[in-house]
Amino acid sequence: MQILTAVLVLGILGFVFGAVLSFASKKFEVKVDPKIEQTIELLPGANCGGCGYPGCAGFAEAVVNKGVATTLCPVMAAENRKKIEELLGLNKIDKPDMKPVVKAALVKCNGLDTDEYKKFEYMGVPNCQAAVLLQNGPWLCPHRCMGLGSCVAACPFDAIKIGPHHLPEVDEDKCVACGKCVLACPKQLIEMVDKEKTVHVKCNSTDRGAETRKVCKVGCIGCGLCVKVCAYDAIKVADNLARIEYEKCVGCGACVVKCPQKTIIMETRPDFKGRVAVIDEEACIGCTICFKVCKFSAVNGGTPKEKHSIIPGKCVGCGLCAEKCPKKCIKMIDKA
Amino acid sequence: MNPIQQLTKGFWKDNPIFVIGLGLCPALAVSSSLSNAVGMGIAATFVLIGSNMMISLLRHLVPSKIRIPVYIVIIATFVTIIDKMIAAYSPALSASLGIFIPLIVVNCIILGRAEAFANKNGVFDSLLDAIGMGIGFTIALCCIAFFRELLGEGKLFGHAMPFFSKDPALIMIMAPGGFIVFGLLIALKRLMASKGGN
Amino acid sequence: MNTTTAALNTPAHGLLVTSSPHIYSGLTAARVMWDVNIALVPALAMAIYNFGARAALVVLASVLGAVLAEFLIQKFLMHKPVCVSDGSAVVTGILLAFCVPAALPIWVAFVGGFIAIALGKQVYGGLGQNIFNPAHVARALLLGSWPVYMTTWLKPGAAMSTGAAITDAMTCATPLGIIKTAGRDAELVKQLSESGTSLVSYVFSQLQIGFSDLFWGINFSGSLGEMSKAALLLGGLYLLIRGHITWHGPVAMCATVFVGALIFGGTLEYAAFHLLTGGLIIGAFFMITDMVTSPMTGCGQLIFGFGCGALTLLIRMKGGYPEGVCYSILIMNSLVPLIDKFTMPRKFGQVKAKEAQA
Amino acid sequence: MLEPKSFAGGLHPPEMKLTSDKAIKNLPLPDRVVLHVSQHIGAPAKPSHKITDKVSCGEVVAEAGGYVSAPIHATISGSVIAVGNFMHPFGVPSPAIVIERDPAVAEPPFTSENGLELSVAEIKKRIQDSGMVGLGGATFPTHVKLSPPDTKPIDTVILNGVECEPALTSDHRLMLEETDKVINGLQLIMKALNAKNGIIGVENNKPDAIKALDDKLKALPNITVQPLKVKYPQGGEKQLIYACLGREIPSGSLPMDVGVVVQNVASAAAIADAVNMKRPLLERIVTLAGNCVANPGNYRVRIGTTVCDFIEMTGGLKKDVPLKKVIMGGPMMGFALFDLHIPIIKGTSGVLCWDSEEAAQPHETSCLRCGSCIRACPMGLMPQKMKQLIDHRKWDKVDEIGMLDCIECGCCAYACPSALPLVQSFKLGKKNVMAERKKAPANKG
Amino acid sequence: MNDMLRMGSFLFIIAAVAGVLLGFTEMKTSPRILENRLKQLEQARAEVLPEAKKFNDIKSENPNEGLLYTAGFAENGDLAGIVVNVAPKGYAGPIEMVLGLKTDGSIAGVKILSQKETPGLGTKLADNVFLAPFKKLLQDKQKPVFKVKQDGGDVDGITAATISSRAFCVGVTEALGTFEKVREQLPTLTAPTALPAVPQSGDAK
Amino acid sequence: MGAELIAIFIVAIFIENVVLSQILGLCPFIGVSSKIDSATGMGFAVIFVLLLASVVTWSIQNFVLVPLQLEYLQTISFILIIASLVQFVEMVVRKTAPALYQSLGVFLPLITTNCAVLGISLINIKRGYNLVEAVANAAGAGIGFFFALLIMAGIRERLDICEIPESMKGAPIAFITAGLLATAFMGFSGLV
Repeated sequence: MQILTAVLVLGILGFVFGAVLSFASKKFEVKVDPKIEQTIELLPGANCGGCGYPGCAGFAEAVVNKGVATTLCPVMAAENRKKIEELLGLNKIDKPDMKPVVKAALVKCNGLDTDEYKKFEYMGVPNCQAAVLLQNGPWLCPHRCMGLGSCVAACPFDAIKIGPHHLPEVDEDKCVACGKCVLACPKQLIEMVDKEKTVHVKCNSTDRGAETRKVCKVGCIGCGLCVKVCAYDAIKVADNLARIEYEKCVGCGACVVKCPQKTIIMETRPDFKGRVAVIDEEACIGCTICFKVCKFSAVNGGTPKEKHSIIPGKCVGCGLCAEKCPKKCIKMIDKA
Repeated sequence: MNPIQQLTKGFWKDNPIFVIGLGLCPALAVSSSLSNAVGMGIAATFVLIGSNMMISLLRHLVPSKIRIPVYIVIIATFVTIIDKMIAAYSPALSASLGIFIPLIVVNCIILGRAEAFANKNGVFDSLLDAIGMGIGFTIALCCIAFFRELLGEGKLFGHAMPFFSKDPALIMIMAPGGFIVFGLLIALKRLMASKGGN
Repeated sequence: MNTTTAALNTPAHGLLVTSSPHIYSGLTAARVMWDVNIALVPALAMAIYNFGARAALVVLASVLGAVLAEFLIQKFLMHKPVCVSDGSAVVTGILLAFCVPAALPIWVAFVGGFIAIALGKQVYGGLGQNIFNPAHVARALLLGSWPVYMTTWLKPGAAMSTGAAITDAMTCATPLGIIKTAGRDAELVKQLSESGTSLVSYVFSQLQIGFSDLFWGINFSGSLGEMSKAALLLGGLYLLIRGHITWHGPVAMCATVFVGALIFGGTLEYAAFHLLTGGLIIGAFFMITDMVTSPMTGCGQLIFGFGCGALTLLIRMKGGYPEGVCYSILIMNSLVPLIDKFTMPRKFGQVKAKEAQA
Repeated sequence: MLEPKSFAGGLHPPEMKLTSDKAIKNLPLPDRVVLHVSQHIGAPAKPSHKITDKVSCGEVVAEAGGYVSAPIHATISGSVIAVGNFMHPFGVPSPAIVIERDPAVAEPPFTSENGLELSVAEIKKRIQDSGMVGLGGATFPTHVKLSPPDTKPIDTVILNGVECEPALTSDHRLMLEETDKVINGLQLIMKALNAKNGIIGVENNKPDAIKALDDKLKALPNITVQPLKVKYPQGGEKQLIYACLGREIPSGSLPMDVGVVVQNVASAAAIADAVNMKRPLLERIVTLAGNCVANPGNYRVRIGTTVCDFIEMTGGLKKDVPLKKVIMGGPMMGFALFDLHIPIIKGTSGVLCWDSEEAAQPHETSCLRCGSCIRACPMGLMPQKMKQLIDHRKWDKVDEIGMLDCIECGCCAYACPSALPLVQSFKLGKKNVMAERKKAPANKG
Repeated sequence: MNDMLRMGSFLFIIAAVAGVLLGFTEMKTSPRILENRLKQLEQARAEVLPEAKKFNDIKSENPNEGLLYTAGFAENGDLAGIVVNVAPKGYAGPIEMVLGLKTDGSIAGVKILSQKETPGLGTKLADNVFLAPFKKLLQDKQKPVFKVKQDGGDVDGITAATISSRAFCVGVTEALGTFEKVREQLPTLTAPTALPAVPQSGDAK
Repeated sequence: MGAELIAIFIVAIFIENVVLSQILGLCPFIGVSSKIDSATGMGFAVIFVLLLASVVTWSIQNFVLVPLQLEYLQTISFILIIASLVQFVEMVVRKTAPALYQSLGVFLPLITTNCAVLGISLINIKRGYNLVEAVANAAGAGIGFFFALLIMAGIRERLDICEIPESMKGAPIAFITAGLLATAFMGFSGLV
């Protein structure tokens, strides 16, 4: 008997509340697209703003409602991206070229930390922007990295640290190219570059060579030697500054060797001394292709069937011949 | 995630109290002695296991609009059962835990696990999760209670400890002591985590 | 470019470049803190006069605890430069010692000093960051932890050495303690009102003292540094003259207690009694003027002082504790962020702008 | 004489006015001047000469770059020896024209006439042509200030003779020695603006200047001298207007919104020359002071003279006192130089050469929340809170509590017992707040 | 509407199942809980009035007032004394205590049931630190004055917990007052034949 | 009668402050106390729910459970009522005041698990309050909660721009502050 009353009382309570709630849920319904909620769950939730929208929730809304590409989010794991696209029915649409390019931040300054290149010892708010406000910063070069770590503070992924010479160092494994550091840098020294690319111009000075030379040992003077040595036409000098067109650059390192200021560096190999082509004479059939492609007249020959050889003094190590050789008998060898 | 990880994640790494920050009220209110902490831990674990499994079983049946009331009814049932059991078999514990036994109903851990885990996972996983979280809850409670009882009463499980029992700092068994010990413990946990991480 | 103009761009090394302004008032945080220490010396002298070497020992233990905590935490936990020399830990240590009884076991004083800095200050990141007055945080925690020690009052002159046990003969009640117990005893109140003696004169007769004793801080018992109002006022005056504190807080707090006691107690005698007993003066001049834990504007400090005074009186007259200064200041400390928020100074040109919009 | 008036907040730093009894000395012409194209607020001027061009003193070498801009004149006769980037006093290499003096070419003479008889348009044109900018330091082109929109009639012109910056005395000497010119300049400005009243605000620590002006002004009932309390920053535009007239400029507005135009006394004197003699802005009075200087004093010097030449011409530095800090402007708002090969520009009111004792920099410690900064702030702001918000990059919140109202006067930092770099923080804060404000509408859209 | 019914009935079912479970639990546990409570009560009574073996609740004629006192009877059916519940106002709320009084009005025993005094101070009321001297006082002195020594009585108060100590004395005095009031009717009481009923709600106000 | 009600009310606000002394409702106390605005919203929501809940639970207890001898269903029926009530309120707020809903975010549904609401309802019954007393107690508790939340929010807004040690940021410092606040509130003990 007692159990029966319990069952009845609880049951009636339950029924009433269930009914009232379902009534209320109709009456006071606010439409929230379930897709948005699901998308939010799949997003990383770092709220880094790398996508350009206010936080992950804002991005989710944009993705669902405005059809914004999910690739805008630089952080998201590939499987989650797939899930979102599935959720929104996007995977049916053909997007063959949407392979996300994995980029990382690059700091375009390699300035040295010697008194010679300093205006004064900076004391004050430890913030690059603030330093710029005080006599345009403590460095003589007006383009020099302040080295006070505003980019470090801005990075939500702990991917930047200040290294030697007060220059920031980017940990490419951690960097997701969200772009916060780009905005934080008052000198606009940071650029997003493909992680695979290893050859960079570490300078952003547009001053004339003579002026740059006075304030920096390793600044780009716009001499154009790199342009001449590049077999791939991947470097341009404008406003006294060499700039690499990364889509053309193959990372041969010819410019690195040639650069008189050591402004251009090969990231992975600081001790890079350059390469030279060596022809395996036994395999060479004398097809003259290497002779024809070489832009530096560094290949002996030209007569068909005659075995080729490389003139070491002229070869810049661009590797064009090695790439084109049909017999694959040209090897690129590091100089000592 | 293998079953062992599923079970042990709640012990320390994802400890419901120190890391996730759920179920704080009982953590502070009944942690003034170790025996209370253990009693509360067992009660909560029982409810957690029961409700997690039940909700996991029913997860496909419950209409989402009334899922919260349904969860609560299920949880409340288990809570009432354990409440009555404790009252019947351990009246002293029942007296010292007071209204915090019925308040297990609203312990965020239980509802939180129901909503975040049992709602989405199978029965076995939910069971493991419940046991892990329950043990984690008990561990956290005992950690807090250890310091509070030792410093506040100079005792452990009611047994006087030499040195500490002479002039215990009474504030530790009162509300402020609970807050302070808890705050310092989370900070300590974080310090350890960051040291470990590096 | 010829050489003459090129010379114009050659830097001259070694010049100091900083942001404006280039001159400073010369006031430093350390100087403020050491000035507070100086201001506390008269009260310290009175404490030693009353309780002998024991007073010095308690102060020393508390200061030692505070300084040690500051040093250890800054050095080993925060890995920050150690700034014990700025004197702020010393101030906290002395202030804590000033609101505990002289008979407090030395180790309790040491622990108090330690937790004052550790829990009251360093958890928040050190100087300038804390919400609550560290000395009062420690006092409240000590009172909660060791209430017996914290309410065993040594009779002045009953010199007590380090290890000696306290006997009943060496202790006595404080004026506030007596008035609290007397006020709770319905029978006694009835007797007194029948015989026409006021509560205050009952207290005075019990302790055989008068107002002048209260003012000079002799012949009765209380916390170490709270006894001599004269010495505290001297120190307060010094701080006022040095410009380290403003009149707002102290005046508001004292006035609130005085006027409140006058209204609710009815007599001038009662009001004066509340003004001159307990930790009111030290609280008003040294605790609520603590820059870190009080509102920043004059208006805010008036509100703050009023709140401290009102709560002090409430606890003294209605609450469970005989003395309410410590708790009232802690409670008001917690309200400081809100007070600050609502007493923002008026921006120059602010009102006009609103009018213009309207 | 009127009662001294003032404003709320502010403070009283040591006056350090050791050169107030040093009469203005005319310096010889420099051998070389460096004329930066941006010596004023607004668009930089455009250089109109090439290397080797001959120029004569007073000739325009750079045309105004727009309406809010001012032309640059050659301040010596000679030839252009360089056009390119030279270090600007702000620390940025920026375009400048360098002229080397040709001793053979004499200064062209300037004839004088009574400017008050000219038409308003002519007065304004002459001022504009003279390259006149506010000489108090803000360097806002004067002709823009003198052409308010018709909807904003100006009733009062205030001449700023406060010179509240410690150590500077150039305006003080100018008022004493060229009283007539100052008053004449004020009359010209009033005529240009059709303003009825003129007030010359002078701080009470210059009784001789007040008396000199008062004596001359007896005949001019619509112009008065207003003695002001000695308090920094009494010379701030908003503070000065409030003190003189009791008018409060609404946050974000300009003096013209309350019917007032403020000009510096030095500008007024230069305006008199520009209108009466058609003489462009060639020189200014600069106070040279500091322990390291051999002959501190007030000097009339050609604009474009480098600081080292300037110091050399006055007699150089003391040999036995090592130079630690060089400040262009006053100690409160001036900026420190890292290099002396930098030219004096139109807004340079003083050069201070300090030894290490004068330049002593207190060590930064934690904020005590003492409220000194709040009491000192003449704008009624909360510097302490603003600093915290800036440190935590909360630009929206710092905007809310009035970041852009900060006038960077430095009172807060002067008063701060913890030596926090408040002013630098606020410069940073203002920059970011303005950037955020620009961004904000874009986000909404 | 359909939805409403569906949800309502779902909750109905869940709640009904819960009801069954709970009803079942209640059935199983309630006798034991009752027993526990009885035991507790008896224990308390036995502790404060050791001579009595049977008890009889005496209620006021005014139904609003509830329990007045409990009469205790020895094995042989003679009145052994009475048990009085009092709840004087302590430092932080009522101190619930139970006193056993012998037929001559002397105190047979005291027990603190519940209290909210400051831990470590007022809570010492329930400790031997306080109760032992108190019991000694009861043995040593014929007619002790139940006031704290500070107030001129005979009871050793707890240091720094005067208010709690005083409240204890007030409770004792109150219990003695109750005894005086009912003294006349005591001889008329008779021992009960069955076990006394236990109040349903354990927390008597 | 009146005095007793006032006593219950005052005690509930200060002496037995629901958060600082009874340690109830900590999750929202820590969760929603980072901004004054949302703390205010949450405070009002809790006051409202507390009042409503204590009236309804009291009625259920005294008009349904006690007559039917079903006291053992107390916990389950109370929580069911409170949960439904909160969800109902949530829906209404979401519809009628979207801004408030936004600022409270996930915490509105979490009022269900605010043990203060259930705790106060249970305490009302345990102490045998009549309806008016129960309402006074609930109002006091709600205001006490609001008060504590507001103070905490003020403090945390300030701490937000302070140099808190890294390991102390967030919850740890909030708890220690709450502990010190609770210590301060001990000053109120014995007030009534």
